[in-house]
Amino acid sequence: MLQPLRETCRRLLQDGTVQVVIGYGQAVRAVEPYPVFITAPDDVGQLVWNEQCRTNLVKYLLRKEIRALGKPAIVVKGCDERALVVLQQELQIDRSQIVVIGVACDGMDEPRCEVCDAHQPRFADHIIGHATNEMQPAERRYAHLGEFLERPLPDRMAYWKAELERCVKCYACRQACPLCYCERCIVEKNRPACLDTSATLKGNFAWHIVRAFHLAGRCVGCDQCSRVCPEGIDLRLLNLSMAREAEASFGHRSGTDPQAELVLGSFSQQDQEQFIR
Amino acid sequence: MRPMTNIYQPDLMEVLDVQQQTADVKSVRVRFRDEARGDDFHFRVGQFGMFSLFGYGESTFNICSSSNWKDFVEFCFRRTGRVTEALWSLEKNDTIGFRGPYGNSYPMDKWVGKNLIFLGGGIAMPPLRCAIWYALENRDQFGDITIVYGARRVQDLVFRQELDRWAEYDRVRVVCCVDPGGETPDWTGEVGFVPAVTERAQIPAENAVALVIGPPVMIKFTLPVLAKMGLADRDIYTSLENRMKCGVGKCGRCNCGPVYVCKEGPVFTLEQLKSLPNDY
Amino acid sequence: MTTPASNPPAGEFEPKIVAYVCNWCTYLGADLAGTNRLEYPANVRIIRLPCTGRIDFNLIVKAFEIGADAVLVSGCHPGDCHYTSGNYHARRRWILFRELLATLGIETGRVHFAWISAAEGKKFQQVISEITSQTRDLGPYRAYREICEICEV
Amino acid sequence: MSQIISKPAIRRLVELWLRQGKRVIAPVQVRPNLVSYQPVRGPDQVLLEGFVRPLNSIKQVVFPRHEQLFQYRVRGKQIDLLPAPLPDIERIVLAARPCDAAALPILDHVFNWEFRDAAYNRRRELTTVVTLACTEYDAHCFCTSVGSRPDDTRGSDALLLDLGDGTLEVRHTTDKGQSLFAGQTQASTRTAPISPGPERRADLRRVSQSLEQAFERSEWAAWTNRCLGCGACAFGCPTCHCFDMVDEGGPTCGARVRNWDACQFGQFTLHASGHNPRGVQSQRQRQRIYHKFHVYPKKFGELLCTGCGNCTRNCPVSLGVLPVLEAMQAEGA
Repeated sequence: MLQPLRETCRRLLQDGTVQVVIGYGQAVRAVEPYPVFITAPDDVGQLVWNEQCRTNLVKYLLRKEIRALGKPAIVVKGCDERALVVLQQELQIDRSQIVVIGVACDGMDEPRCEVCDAHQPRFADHIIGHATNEMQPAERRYAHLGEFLERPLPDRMAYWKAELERCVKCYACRQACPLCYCERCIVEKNRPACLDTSATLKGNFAWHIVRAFHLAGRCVGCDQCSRVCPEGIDLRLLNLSMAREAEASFGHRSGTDPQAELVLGSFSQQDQEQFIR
Repeated sequence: MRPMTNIYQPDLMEVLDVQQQTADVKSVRVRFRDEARGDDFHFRVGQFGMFSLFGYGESTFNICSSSNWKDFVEFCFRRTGRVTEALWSLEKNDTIGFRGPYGNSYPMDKWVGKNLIFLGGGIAMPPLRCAIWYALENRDQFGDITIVYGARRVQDLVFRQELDRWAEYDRVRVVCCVDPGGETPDWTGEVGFVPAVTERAQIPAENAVALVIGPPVMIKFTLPVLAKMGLADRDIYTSLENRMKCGVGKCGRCNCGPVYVCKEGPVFTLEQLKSLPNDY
Repeated sequence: MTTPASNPPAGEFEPKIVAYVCNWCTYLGADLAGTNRLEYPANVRIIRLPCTGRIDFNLIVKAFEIGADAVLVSGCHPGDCHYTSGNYHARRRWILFRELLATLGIETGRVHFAWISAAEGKKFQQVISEITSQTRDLGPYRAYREICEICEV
Repeated sequence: MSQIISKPAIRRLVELWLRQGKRVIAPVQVRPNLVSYQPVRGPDQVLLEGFVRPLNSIKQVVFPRHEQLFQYRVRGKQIDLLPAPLPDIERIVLAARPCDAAALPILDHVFNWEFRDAAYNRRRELTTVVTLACTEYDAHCFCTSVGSRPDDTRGSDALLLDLGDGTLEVRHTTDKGQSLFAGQTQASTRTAPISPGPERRADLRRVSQSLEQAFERSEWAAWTNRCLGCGACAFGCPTCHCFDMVDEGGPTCGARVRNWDACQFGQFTLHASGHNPRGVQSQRQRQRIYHKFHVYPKKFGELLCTGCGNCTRNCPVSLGVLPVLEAMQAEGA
């Protein structure tokens, strides 16, 4: 896997197709692979590929520091790739100006990998390796949420109070999310100040409601937010709740179909409304 | 060391007067609600304060009145953000919060016997004004005074009435300018940018110090003019405007290279500025 | 707004209900209830917004933050939106938002949605009465209020 | 002669402290891969072994992430300010890592620099810090590179060292530590072995000199461009202390509060005019390095870093001060 990956990247850099490759590098096994930005063909040796390459690199396509490096090629897994699809639907990237190198993935030793149905990239320009995508029934894909929702309502509230009590509002969840791209986040707007910026329970609930809901029908389940949270808060549950509903109510799975309409950018007159008086 | 009190809690000040200077600039005169506090309040020109409106927050402004004036202080702001927008609706008798004075000041003692050159652009008039009034009120201590002040348009000039009053003082020259296109039919001042106008004005640089405050672009182009005139870096002063929160050297926001602008600034000579990283 | 005919005994819990209503239908419906002298509980605080499509989910959270015991969001019936489709978009948002609230353990029974037209003064009266009595049964929304208490440091 | 105490005895002490109404903050296993300093509810929560270091720091005990500075009440033209009461609950930090405790005397400088921060100082007085010397390290630990070591006693009132058989050696360093354990320890002839600590990777006390020349280096972008601009490094850091002050509440009542802030946030230095002196991430990373290894030592004579490695440990992309400084040194700066 690694050799073809490096070779593809070398070729893309050598023939000038791209100016930078966004991929994974790693200093030592004890430290997780981190993003590297390769600009010289001879540096492709820095690229690595292993079962620790969990980070979703798509965020870097939006960062101005990386955009300044020129036309990019990006290394993605089948799951990361879904974020690219959403960015394309939301007109945040010009797909023709990005070379996508998809790497087949057998799983990164994370819970979500057990229910993954995107081992093999589908929309990449170059695909390295081969893996099989197996259909996963929705109950399995949302099993984590299903288990959580077996708890009665007050227990859920108690759970989130204990979890969000630890949130320090470092905003790693936002900064690492490939779909959080607002120039100025709503928490940073102060005219008027809509949310408390304080990392109190009140401010934290408000923040996490906003963060999650601004991803409603958009989140592709890459779990970057949960993965990067220094306080280990399981933000995935919040994202899953809306993804499950979007799939159940609107048949929409974010990032699986570039032609699909955005869930909250569209509507149907038939949308369910039992809960409305 | 100072006694331990809540260094973040402001004193209450009463609004005595609000003057609208331009379409988006106002100046406000305030005095301490607590008379005793007002009595021991002293500051030096060039220092700043943290002015606040409760429910909206604090903002940093230079105290633009002269330190010779007792019983009140003045500050001036442009309507740009959350706090200044709220301050915009201040009326007489309203109450605001004030902490200060903070920061260093213009070395007026060191300038005794010197010719003074004040150069400013736009909203930078207030931090010059305190020093100008101070110099005029101690007129015999200083030599010739030249004031070059420019704004984009005539209606953007701040403290415009005072410019005329200053010109009436002995050995004071006021050169006022507006950017090309910003003049009105009755405009009698210069037309041009501050650096070019300064150069044209042929201000004698001998035994002079200059205080230059304005937008970064004005400062950038004015400094070479001053150098050409023969002013040394240590005789050119400016006041930095880094974003601040605490004002007392704690919150880390205004840190620029080896200095905290709120404590070791905001006033720096060009010589000092050149030793700072370009991070302001 | 008129006071309910039968005031509850003093000291009994009086729910605070925030109603975010659209300018074109529900607000006029509320107005009609008033001009027709239809009495409904005084527990509701009406906040008028241009369209249900404008009713940001943050407003619902904000209402709980400032001590609401229940929230009503109400606007034009499907097909009647003054801006053509604001209410359809809103409906989609609420479908997903209710799931998020449920996952967070926030009582979705305290967040109500309704379509009330300008002609439905009677319905407005009924909805407000229902919500008030339901909320009275639920009791004060202590759980969210506890979240908003500033912990001692 | 040394003083020793058994781990069960320590736990009994925790119970006693809690009964006395004191707040006990200690490493707690929050979930399988997460150890964090938390206020404990019972003695069994306290971790006394089997962890490298918590992912947060003890600075929260003296400098909480959120605090009210004062409250305001507005009635017409009448405004009343109600000062926040000074803290008065005694706190005991148990089993803190030396790299956490060492941060407290470092923070004392800035919080007492001419203007003394009353709430900070009060919390400092109310806090007793009991450290636990390290015996294990991970790839991110670098205390030995900043001149510290696994049994550093700076900032701690008493140091515990694991004797390996369920007992701990107790070394008092202050009267506070002495009185905390008075009558609770037994004399012994045994002393704990001291671990040499993580391998020394650089002498960061000297890095200030190279930074003197490195500000304008064009490679800052290359060294730091994977930074995502979150505050995980700053908030997990025992020494980072930047904060924000905002008013929360309405126009009639509310409070001015102080919240942790981080220099990596794009808004941190943004002027109302739109001008931002540190508009790109590499400038913000550079600022963090300079503040810790150049500005603070110049001003207060100490590095603003204890080598805990939390910045890299918490970083979504394994950045942090050491990787940046190593990249810099690798390129001869």
